[in-house]
Amino acid sequence: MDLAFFLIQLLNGLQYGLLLFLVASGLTLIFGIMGIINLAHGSFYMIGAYLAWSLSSMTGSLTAAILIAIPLTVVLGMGLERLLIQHLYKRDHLYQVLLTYGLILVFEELRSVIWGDDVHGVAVPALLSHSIPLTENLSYPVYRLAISGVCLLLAAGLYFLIQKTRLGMMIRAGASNREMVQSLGIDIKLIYTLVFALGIALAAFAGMINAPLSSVFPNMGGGVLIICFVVVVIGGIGSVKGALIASLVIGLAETFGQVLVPELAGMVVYFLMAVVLVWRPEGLFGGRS
Amino acid sequence: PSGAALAQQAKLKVGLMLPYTGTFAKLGVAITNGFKLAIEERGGKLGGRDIEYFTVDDESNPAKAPENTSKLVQRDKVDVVIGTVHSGVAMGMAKVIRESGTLWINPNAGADEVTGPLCAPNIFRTSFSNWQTTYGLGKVVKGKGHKNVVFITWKYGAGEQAMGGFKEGFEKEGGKLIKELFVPFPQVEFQALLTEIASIKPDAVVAFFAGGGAAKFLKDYQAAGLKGKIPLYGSGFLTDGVLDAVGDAAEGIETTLHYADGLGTKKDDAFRLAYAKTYKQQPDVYAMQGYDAGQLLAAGMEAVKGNVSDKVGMIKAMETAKIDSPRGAWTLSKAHNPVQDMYLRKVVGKENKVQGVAWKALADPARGCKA
Amino acid sequence: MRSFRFVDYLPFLLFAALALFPLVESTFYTQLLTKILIMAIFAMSLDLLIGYTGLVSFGHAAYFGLAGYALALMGPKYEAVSLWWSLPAAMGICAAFALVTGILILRTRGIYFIMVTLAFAQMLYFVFHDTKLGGGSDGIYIYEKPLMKLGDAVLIDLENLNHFFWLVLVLILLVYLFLRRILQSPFGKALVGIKVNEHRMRALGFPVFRYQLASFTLSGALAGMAGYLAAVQYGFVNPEILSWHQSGAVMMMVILGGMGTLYGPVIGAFAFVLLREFLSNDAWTGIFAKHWQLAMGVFIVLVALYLPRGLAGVLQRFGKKPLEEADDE
Amino acid sequence: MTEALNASRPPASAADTLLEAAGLHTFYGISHILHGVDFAVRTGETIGLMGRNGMGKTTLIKSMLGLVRPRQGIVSVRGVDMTHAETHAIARSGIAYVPEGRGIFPNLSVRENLVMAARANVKGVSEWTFDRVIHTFPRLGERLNNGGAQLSGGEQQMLTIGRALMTNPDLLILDEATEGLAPLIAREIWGIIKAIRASGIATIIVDKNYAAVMALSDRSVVLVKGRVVFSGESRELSDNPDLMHRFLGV
Amino acid sequence: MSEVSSRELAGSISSVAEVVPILRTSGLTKRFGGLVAVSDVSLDLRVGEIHVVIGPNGAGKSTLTNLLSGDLPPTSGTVHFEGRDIAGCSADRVSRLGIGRSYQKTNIFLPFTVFENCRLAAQSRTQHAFRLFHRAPRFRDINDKAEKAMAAAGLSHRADRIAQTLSHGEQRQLEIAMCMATQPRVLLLDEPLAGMGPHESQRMVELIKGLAANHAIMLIEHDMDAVFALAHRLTVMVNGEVLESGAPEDVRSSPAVQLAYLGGEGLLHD
Ligand SMILES: Nc1ncnc2c1ncn2[C@@H]1O[C@H](COP(=O)(O)OP(=O)(O)OP(=O)(O)O)[C@@H](O)[C@H]1O
Ligand SMILES: Nc1ncnc2c1ncn2[C@@H]1O[C@H](COP(=O)(O)OP(=O)(O)OP(=O)(O)O)[C@@H](O)[C@H]1O
Ligand SMILES: [Mg+2]
Ligand SMILES: [Mg+2]
Repeated sequence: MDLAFFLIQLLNGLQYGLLLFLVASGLTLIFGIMGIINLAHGSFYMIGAYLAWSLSSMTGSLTAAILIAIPLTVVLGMGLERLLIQHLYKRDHLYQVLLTYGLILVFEELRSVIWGDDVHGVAVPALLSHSIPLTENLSYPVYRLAISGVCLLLAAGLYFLIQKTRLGMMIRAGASNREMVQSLGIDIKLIYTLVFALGIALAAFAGMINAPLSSVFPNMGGGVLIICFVVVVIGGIGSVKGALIASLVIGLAETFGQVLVPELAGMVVYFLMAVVLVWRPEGLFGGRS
Repeated sequence: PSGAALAQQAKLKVGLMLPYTGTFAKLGVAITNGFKLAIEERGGKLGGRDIEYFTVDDESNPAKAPENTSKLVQRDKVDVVIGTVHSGVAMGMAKVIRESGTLWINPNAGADEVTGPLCAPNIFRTSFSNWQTTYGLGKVVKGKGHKNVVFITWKYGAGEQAMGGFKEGFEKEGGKLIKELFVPFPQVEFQALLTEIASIKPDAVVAFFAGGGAAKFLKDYQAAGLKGKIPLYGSGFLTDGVLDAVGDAAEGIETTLHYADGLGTKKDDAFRLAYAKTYKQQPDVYAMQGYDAGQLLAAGMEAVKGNVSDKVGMIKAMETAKIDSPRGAWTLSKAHNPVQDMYLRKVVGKENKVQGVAWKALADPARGCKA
Repeated sequence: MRSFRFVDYLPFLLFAALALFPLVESTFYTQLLTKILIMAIFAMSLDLLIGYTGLVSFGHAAYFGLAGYALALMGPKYEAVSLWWSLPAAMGICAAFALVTGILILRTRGIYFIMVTLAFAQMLYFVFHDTKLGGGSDGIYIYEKPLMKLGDAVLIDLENLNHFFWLVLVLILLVYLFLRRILQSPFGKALVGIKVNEHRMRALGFPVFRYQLASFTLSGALAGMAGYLAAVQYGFVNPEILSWHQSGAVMMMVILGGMGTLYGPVIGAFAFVLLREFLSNDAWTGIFAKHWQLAMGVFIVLVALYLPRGLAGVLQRFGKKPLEEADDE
Repeated sequence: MTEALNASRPPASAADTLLEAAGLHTFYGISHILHGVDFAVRTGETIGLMGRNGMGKTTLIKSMLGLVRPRQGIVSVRGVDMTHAETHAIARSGIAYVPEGRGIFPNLSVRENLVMAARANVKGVSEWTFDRVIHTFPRLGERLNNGGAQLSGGEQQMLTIGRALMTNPDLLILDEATEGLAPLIAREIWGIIKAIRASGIATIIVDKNYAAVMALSDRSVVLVKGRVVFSGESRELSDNPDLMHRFLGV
Repeated sequence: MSEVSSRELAGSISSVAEVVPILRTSGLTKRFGGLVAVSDVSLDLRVGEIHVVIGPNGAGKSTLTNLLSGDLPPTSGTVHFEGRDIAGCSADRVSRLGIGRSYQKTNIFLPFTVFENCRLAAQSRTQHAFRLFHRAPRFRDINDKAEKAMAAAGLSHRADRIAQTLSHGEQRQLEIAMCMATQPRVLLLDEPLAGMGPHESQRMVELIKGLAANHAIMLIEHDMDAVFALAHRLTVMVNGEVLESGAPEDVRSSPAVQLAYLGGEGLLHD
């Protein structure tokens, strides 16, 4: 492997890692910070992608589609939290697992009824549709780089929100003792509704801006679900920084895994997770208590 | 009334075991549509008997395949099973079908084994074997003057078989498969391997992907700047059903398959028209395969005049039938896989335009078939 | 005074009723029932972990599938193996695998535990999916079903669906009684204590790790029994039987049915399989059959919302006592 | 000293009732805990709530805060019916709660525990600030970046009190606030309570140190098995060893 | 096996203690990052003696308990129990050796009944653990121990209550009962009286007094009345270090202790 090749693979790995973070960001919030196990995360990712496709074919612009879709997903998230999730906070976490598993089936079927089972493509916005040549026959799509930028912004934003703002503190406090937060005069119910909706919107947003790269197809959420959990858990629950680093690590591992040990490529991520957790049972940056 | 007459009055029980939910739902629907179209064209009857359908959604889940198959075979006691899309599911079906002896027409799943080691008198296929879809491609790619080629696919049975077929065909012509690249199934992150391709600089790349993965691959190939620099070929599934999704990323790519757009034969035109009229959408290769499954069943039923209990007679008739298919006429090999022309197609706009025949009457070698 | 509790005797009533089933029903339903019972064994084994030891395994299919593959690879290809040794051997392999992986996995807790179990299962999945060891992604056939012989006489012919059904029925009863007994023993009480407050158990002097490992291993072995039977039933195994979907499905059965009750997971297995059967059968639900997932999803959501103890909670209304003490005195 | 404390407070009039509970009946499942409890705190008043273990003190407090829903009875804040209001709304009207057994957020640092609770009082005034709390509990200042779970028991207790003060309450409810505090610190807490009292903030004190409670409070309320058996001036109670023995077992 | 200095002997004159300490630490130290929570602590516990440890909040008392009980491994130093070094042993090992503890922050099985809580505790002492096929409630010996522990802590009337539904003070009593049910020879009690009313405290003081006869007890308490009613020996910790150790009267009058801990004790007490 020569140096240029190695560097490009490094870039690939980092870029893929950022993409993973993008997809996992919503889960970081809902699962990592609020402590709700949301198996339907992938479904919201899929919904985002389908919204991006159907709205951009209506409006002719991905940007417009995203601007319309985000409020829609926020409303969807709020509705779900108020209607369903809210009733489970006091119960065993596993009922969240059950409920969100049910939601996967519901959303998948609704998707089929509303949008059908076809594979669709979404055009990259013209502004970002060119590539930067790297070697004589390889170039790098600008859109991918742009997404990486968005990911970094998101990561910084999330980190700031969770670690530095009072809202972030309230959310984290709510995950450990809701009653106490309420007794301090904080409407944790409302906050949780909003933050859950934000998490959903993030998942959907990931689906939207990823749609031009990944295409839009049935069950696309199922594939990302597990990897998102892996990211959040390897990083350490509750840590945005951990999630970011974990996604980069996984991105690199997968990239180099495919190139260096192609026979074992499928296993690499899980092997990595097993090693990390056996070595550090609380994830890379997890566990303050 | 005699037993045969009684049998004549009863409906023919047809079991459809296809994916109706999940990734392959659309394929399942297309096959069902095609199949039913073939029956409708015969007045809704086969060999004088009405049809009663039994459907099972196999969810493309191989783990449930034996159970789902036995639903049709044992619960519903169907006379014939039509299915399925996913090769792994087909493997599970084969197990049950071979034990029960029920007639099975496979309208898609290309696992070589089905008409190889697992072949049986009651097992038929109207689609292709994975080997078939790429074997002829070897000659094509060599014919274009490419000597050193890279093959890329998912690491799973179908991918490996398609690669095997290509390798055999290509190396027979004197080409060299210099690298086999595998992406874990069903992952769709190709960037690392595209980079590797760029650094290997082969004369050409051959790919075997389908559905959402194919769409993503084509787009990534273009975005990485490889398109136009290193020619891309593939089995037809690479560009089937995804052209809407990929924009111009597939433009000009050549593939081989047993079907194509713009064949222009009378039969094909008629089929397309009828299908479009009935279902308000264009047929695809899957619909065509379903349609042929109907035709093959019809051939058998007519030969025995609806008396399915004459299994031997029916199988005989089906084995020797010459199917007038939209893809062009085909017959069955000894292992009950179509002996068919493989077309060379090229993506032009939103169509897989036929360029010619890559291989005339290609027969699967049916390795391991002892029947 | 010992009051009559419906729930106590229900399993035995059911057992009797089920034993007669093959005599009145067609082969398919016998087969379906067999499959449900096998899943029920699988689910019970998981309940030992989730419901009683507080270890939520999201990779339990690993042990289920491993036993299937063990059977497929154990015997000569075209000769029947003896059930007498192959079943214990398969379970033994699973137990050993659970023991070894358990030592590593049990370092973690909570959600991390969930994910490491998943990781180990996925690694096993890819071993079978990506290598030719067990036929790769296409799977592998078991051409001859195992034989259960005593001397030269065939005791149970597993090719006979009814015999197989009865075998499974007896096994599930044994597993149920076995687990029930264990859970009422001091060992079982300690497991529940660990589930509730691991830290305190340790301070009280319980070697928590050993208890957990014992439970994990036992659970793995029982999952192996189920996996072995599943492989026998259809004579076919492929990597999907140890995929996370399978792990997820059995977990849903446990939660849906009601954790920590043993019979809850059995109910869950019945509900999960039968409901899907019913909803997706167009003979019953007509054009809605195509959208069975929707109805199934809504059902699951409703159970999660309104039945705080799963389906078993409905039954428990008949037996007056709450979860924790339901099984003693 | 006790004399002086009591003498300095004129009896408050019924009009400025801050928090009032009337005829509360509270159940946990089928067990009937509170049997028609009447209870009121006036602006600026300090009340000692006493009773042996398990008599319903905490339950009464929780019932008034909406953390447990009474089955019967009315809770009002400043004359406004809040029986069915949400806990946070009740708290917002100027009530801060230091629960028994603490209730710090273990996953937040000391600083965050304090900062997240900061709020001005109903009039928009912030008398208690982060700095003032740290000044009051210097020990916390040394541990600002510790996680809540990494504090000693007493430090956790200080943190909970400090956090309650950060909300600038008009009524501070202290349920066993001195539990686990070293005598020196406990004395400081009593001192703070005295200061709080002097600044016009009303307090409800539940504590096992009956002597201190009675010395510091204007009125005492004693619960026995969910019923108010005594309600009146603290001195009345402390001067009557017989009552003390009957109700409190001392 | 261990030399007993004359000073130590002198210190325990007031007690009925055996001469040989059952548990002794030397140079015990625990660091959390930069913070030295317990610093070079050497003390011993004798059967028949109540050794009270007091000190300001955050002095390291609970951490010391955690080191002795195996909840935390020490950074350095030794803990000798009956002559063998148990520093760094796991908590369950230590417990089985006969060192029982209660927690400052209530640590019980909330969804179980009071009886079941105590039964589990008693069970930990038996050899029945892996006898899988016997119903747990049939073990008489265990039940008896559990009953006794409940009675001692004054909780018998609550035997069938779910622990979660107990009041705070009752939960504190249960905490002690569970510790007792494991029948330890060394008792490490971390603020057992916290949360108990005067009445209940009184009973607990009697209980602890009674236990002293055949147990070695380390007691951490902030309730000075109880401390001086119980202590045979008093150790004052400040900032992780032992400030003073000796007979209660001597320690009480030490100016350093007055300043660091007691202050003008009793100001509000009377
Ligand atoms: N969650 C609950 N469920 C059922 N019963 C409860 C619950 N919480 C408390 N109880 C019971 O209610 C009664 C009153 O409890 P409460 O906590 O109000 O007492 P308390 O006066 O605060 O006692 P303490 O001084 O011990 O804190 C007790 O008998 C207790 O057992
Ligand atoms: N896990 C930890 N990480 C960091 N610091 C800790 C940890 N646990 C305790 N500390 C610190 O160590 C010091 C000693 O704590 P410890 O709990 O032993 O005090 P204590 O003497 O029991 O006090 P109290 O009387 O208040 O219970 C405290 O300052 C505390 O903040
Ligand atoms: Mg209380
Ligand atoms: Mg302490």
